[in-house]
Amino acid sequence: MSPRRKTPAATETAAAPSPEAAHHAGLLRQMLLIRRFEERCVELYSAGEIHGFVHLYIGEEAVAVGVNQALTPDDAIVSTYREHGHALVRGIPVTAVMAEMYGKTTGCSGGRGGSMHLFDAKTRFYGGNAIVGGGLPLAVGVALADKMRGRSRVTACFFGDGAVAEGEFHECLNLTALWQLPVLFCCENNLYAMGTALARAQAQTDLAVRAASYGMPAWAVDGMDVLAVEQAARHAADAVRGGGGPHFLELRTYRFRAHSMYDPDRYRDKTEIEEWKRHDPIDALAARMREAGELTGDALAAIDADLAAELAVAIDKARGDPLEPVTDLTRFVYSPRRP
Amino acid sequence: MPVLGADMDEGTLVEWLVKPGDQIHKGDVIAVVDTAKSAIEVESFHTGTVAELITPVGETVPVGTVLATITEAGEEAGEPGAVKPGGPAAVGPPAAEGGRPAVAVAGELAAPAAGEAAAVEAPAPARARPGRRPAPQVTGLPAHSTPLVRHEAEQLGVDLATVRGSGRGGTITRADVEHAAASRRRRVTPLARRLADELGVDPGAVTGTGPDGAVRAADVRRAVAAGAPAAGRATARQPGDAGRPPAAAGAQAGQAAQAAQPGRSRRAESMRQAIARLMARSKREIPHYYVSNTEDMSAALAWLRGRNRSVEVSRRLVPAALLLRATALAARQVPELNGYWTEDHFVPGTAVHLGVAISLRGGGLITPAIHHADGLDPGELMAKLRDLVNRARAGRLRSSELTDATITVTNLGDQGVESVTGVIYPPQVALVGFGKIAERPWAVGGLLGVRPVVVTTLAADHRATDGYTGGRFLTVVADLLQRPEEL
Amino acid sequence: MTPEQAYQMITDILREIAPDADPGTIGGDADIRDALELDSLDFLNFVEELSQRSGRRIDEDDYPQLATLASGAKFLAGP
Amino acid sequence: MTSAGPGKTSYREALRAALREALLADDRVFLMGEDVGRYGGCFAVSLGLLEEFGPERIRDTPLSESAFVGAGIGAALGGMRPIVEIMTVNFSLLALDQIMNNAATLLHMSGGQFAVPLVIRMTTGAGRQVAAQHSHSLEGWYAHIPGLRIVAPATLEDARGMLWTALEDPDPVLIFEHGSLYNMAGVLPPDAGAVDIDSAAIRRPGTDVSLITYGGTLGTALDAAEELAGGGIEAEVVDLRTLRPLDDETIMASVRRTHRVVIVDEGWRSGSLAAEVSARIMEQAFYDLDAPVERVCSAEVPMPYPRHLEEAALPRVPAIVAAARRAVG
Repeated sequence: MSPRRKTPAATETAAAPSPEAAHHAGLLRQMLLIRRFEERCVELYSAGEIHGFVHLYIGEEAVAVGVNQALTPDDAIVSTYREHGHALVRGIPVTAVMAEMYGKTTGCSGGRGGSMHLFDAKTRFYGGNAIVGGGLPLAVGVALADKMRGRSRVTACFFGDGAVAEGEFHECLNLTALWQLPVLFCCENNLYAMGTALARAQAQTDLAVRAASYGMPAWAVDGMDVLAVEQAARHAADAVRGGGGPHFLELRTYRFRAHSMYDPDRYRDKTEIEEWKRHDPIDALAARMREAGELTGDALAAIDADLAAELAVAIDKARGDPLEPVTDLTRFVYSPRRP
Repeated sequence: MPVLGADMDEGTLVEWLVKPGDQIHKGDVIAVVDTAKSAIEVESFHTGTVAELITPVGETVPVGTVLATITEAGEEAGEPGAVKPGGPAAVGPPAAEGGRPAVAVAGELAAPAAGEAAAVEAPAPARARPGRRPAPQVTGLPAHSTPLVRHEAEQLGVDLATVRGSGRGGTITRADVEHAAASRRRRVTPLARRLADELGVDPGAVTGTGPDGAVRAADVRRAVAAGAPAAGRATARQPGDAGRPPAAAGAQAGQAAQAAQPGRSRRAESMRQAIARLMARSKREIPHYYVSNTEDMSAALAWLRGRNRSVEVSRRLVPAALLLRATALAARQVPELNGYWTEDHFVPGTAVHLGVAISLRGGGLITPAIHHADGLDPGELMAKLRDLVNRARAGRLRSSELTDATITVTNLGDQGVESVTGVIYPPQVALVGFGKIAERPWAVGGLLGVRPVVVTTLAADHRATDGYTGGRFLTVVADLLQRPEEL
Repeated sequence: MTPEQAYQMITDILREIAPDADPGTIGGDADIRDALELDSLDFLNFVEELSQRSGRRIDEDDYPQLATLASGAKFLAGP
Repeated sequence: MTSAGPGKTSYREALRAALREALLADDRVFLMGEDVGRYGGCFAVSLGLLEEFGPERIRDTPLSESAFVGAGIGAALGGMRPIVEIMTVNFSLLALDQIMNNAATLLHMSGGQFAVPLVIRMTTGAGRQVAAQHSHSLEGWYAHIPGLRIVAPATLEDARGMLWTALEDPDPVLIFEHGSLYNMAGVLPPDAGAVDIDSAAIRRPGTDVSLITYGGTLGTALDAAEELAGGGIEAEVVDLRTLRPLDDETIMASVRRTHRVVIVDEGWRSGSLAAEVSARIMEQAFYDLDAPVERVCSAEVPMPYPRHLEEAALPRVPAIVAAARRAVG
């Protein structure tokens, strides 16, 4: 089996799976890819192989995977600094994302960005953005260009609950609604802006209500349920694509790990984390698939083994890949070619 | 010990020309010191009475060392130590240190003994405002100084915190303070410094007209135009003067009179290198062109013989005097060849300062200038020439003489060569060469006769002039030599 | 003045004028100017000094007689 | 519509002509900003363009500097050639995040994948008694940022010609229009068009001192040069035009001619563009200096409202003349 395959058709044990089963297996595999990728990142970070700020998405995988189901290759993504999941499901090769973690020229940003700044022009992935709320105006603009050129595309804009407190959030929701731009706002509400609980920062904690006040359809979704996310995203994206103006999804989720590597995580109650872990999106989907007979025997272990092999290859390659020569330091401060 | 070149960090006292009790005036030559390059006369920049000679003959001391003390006119001999720092007591302590000679500097005599250490204050707190702590010293070592030195520093407006002590244990000596004051007072703009370098002027000898006496480019040009000697004498070199005329580097030279002196070969070596640099620069930067002529010298020599017959030996002329005279007049008549090429254009000299290439016994070359040569008759020119040659060979040239020639003559005829095609001294634009005066067959009025002739050559900077101008110059020289009585 | 005294006077003066060369090492018939590398000014100094010490008038026309040590000594010792 | 008079063109009209030309020549070009449409632009630069090009291409925005500047960046990423107008440089601070963190960084951070061909125009400078929140000259701050190109048209030709070149540039270009220039009028050649945005220009040749300036103080410097000429000092006036990257070559060539420098900059002195120019002169032309570099900058105060205090705070002819005389000595 090719380790590069995005969607496994089926496992050996599941004979002639239904389209639905195959779809579920694909979702499961994508969530596991994110999970295993980040687990390896923890390991590599601890070993001093990768550096900088690394923000983990573990626990929130259903959001990226579910929303991505609603997007076509023509659509665009504007993301945050917690964007490994978005990048991987968008189709940026694992090798390119891993190489970027290593700061190698083969990384998806040529090694310039690192964990927080994954970019990929081919998949219209307009970057991880390390300024909270900083990506929203970009998404507005990308969508504005599409609208002005009459292109039927959606720009999916991910951001966290922390961004809702930023002025840019309000400026952008207003402007997008005012100009009826094709943006799908995906608010990943994991309840904490770094260490600040939503309730400690927001007077109105129902974020969908706040978005709705700008005059766009907005609703909350269980972000731990990949199928629910997918369904909501499809509905919203179709509407956006159909000229329905911006839509807003509040995806209620939770990160199982600290804000970034080695955050002491003093602001959360351990029991709260344990409680949320009982809603692990991967476990939830796997259980549902087992119940439906879509996942049997050691199929899960087989996917894991497959992913482990794929990641091992990516890490090996990244380790051996070249670093950018220092002589290129100022390359791309300005475009190489001017008229 | 004055700084007589940027690369000079010590000098040897060769000779004292004054003794304690002598009255001296500003500008008087008081000593001769030997540097890596040449023996140089030290001029006093004070008027007063020599109080004490501190550095003995033969001693090599670092620049900035006090060589002697002078009581300035009007000062009472009995005034507090400030004016008589080098009193007899000064010689005592260093001598006690295992015979270390008295290079000791003023102020050091009062350096605190161990028991007085408590009296030593942190430097310059006096400048800090009351109630405000001075910024912590960046230099880790607290510099020690004596009350005398602190007094001097205050007088001269020197911040002791900025002075590096050269005395025992880093003690700041009076010389250090004077050195600091002198270096601070010397304000020369970057352009003026560069220009002075190009024109071979000592910026330290130029009167500055900028704010606080800063020397600016115009001052340097003015000094060159005025024939720098005046400026050179007006302000004697001071310790800490970092200006070094590079043309002089090529010219400053050793002297035969002190052949036995240690360091001579080193000096010959560095002079060789200076000449090498200058000549290489000339050939690198200056597109030379050459023209030459052969002149009948019979009229000139006949005139010379007649004149010499009637005067005592000391007033006789050698043919070179006539050749120099003719050159000086030609330089006045063809001013395009008399001056400097600097900053991509020609700056004419306002006077003719005739450089004369003088070869030194034991090797080397020096090209001091005869100032205002066009204004001197052959007798005066001859006297100047003899004086210059004698002093050059004795190592007694003054810096201004080494730096401001506007055109140079080389006369290798004395060595018996037929002709010489020379290398121009930058930033000058012309060099005139004379070969030996020799009898040659010469056609006159259709008949062949034997005449004394000389080959005159001109090497000139093609950036400044063309061959036509060079030809004109040699024609003027030729005409002048045919009418010696008018010279 | 004896020729010996004259010889001594000439070599003394030459030593002062050209201290790095020893006139004692040159032959009596060698050309002084060439051997000691004297230029015209050196030679003038030489003549001047010689004239002063010997109390003799020396004209330019006499210069050829000062070309060598031997001829010089003879010239000075002469009438 | 205001007109500068027969045969004459105002700076404002030159800017408008440039906008019009760009909108006609390239359908990817559009203008957005506060009151650029219905109102006609805060300084009437875009007056009449809404009627000609419609609300899609002359877009009035809400008072959301960060959103619409960022939208300009996004639209540039999406293939458009947006011109974003910010009313004044003081307001641009509300969009500083987008300009600094996105426009200036995306190309480098993405390893060359995402260029931002965006043009931002804004008014800068004092002189109109609009006090401490509408009068500052902060272009020097922007000139600090690698990834941006900063230009300051000080003449009619540059007002007419810099925009098109800026639009053709693949990277973000910020155009700073000095508020006191909008009414400046003169004869603009009918064939006036695109000009380079790389080089400084000698606006008046001279031999004794270089007055280096840009934007709103170019005229002041020229007036000072005129006065200096009356006193026998020939000042050369250098218009920087492009504040980033600086045209070192032209600056140094002028310094090598005159050996004395007065930098006139309406920004505050400390950490200013004038400081940068001065430092470069020290680095590259130190041995050509015959006097310390002089700077004439704005007083280090928030711009006061009353005329006399505003005048006192700004670089004016007497201060420039005095500095030049000090330098020449």
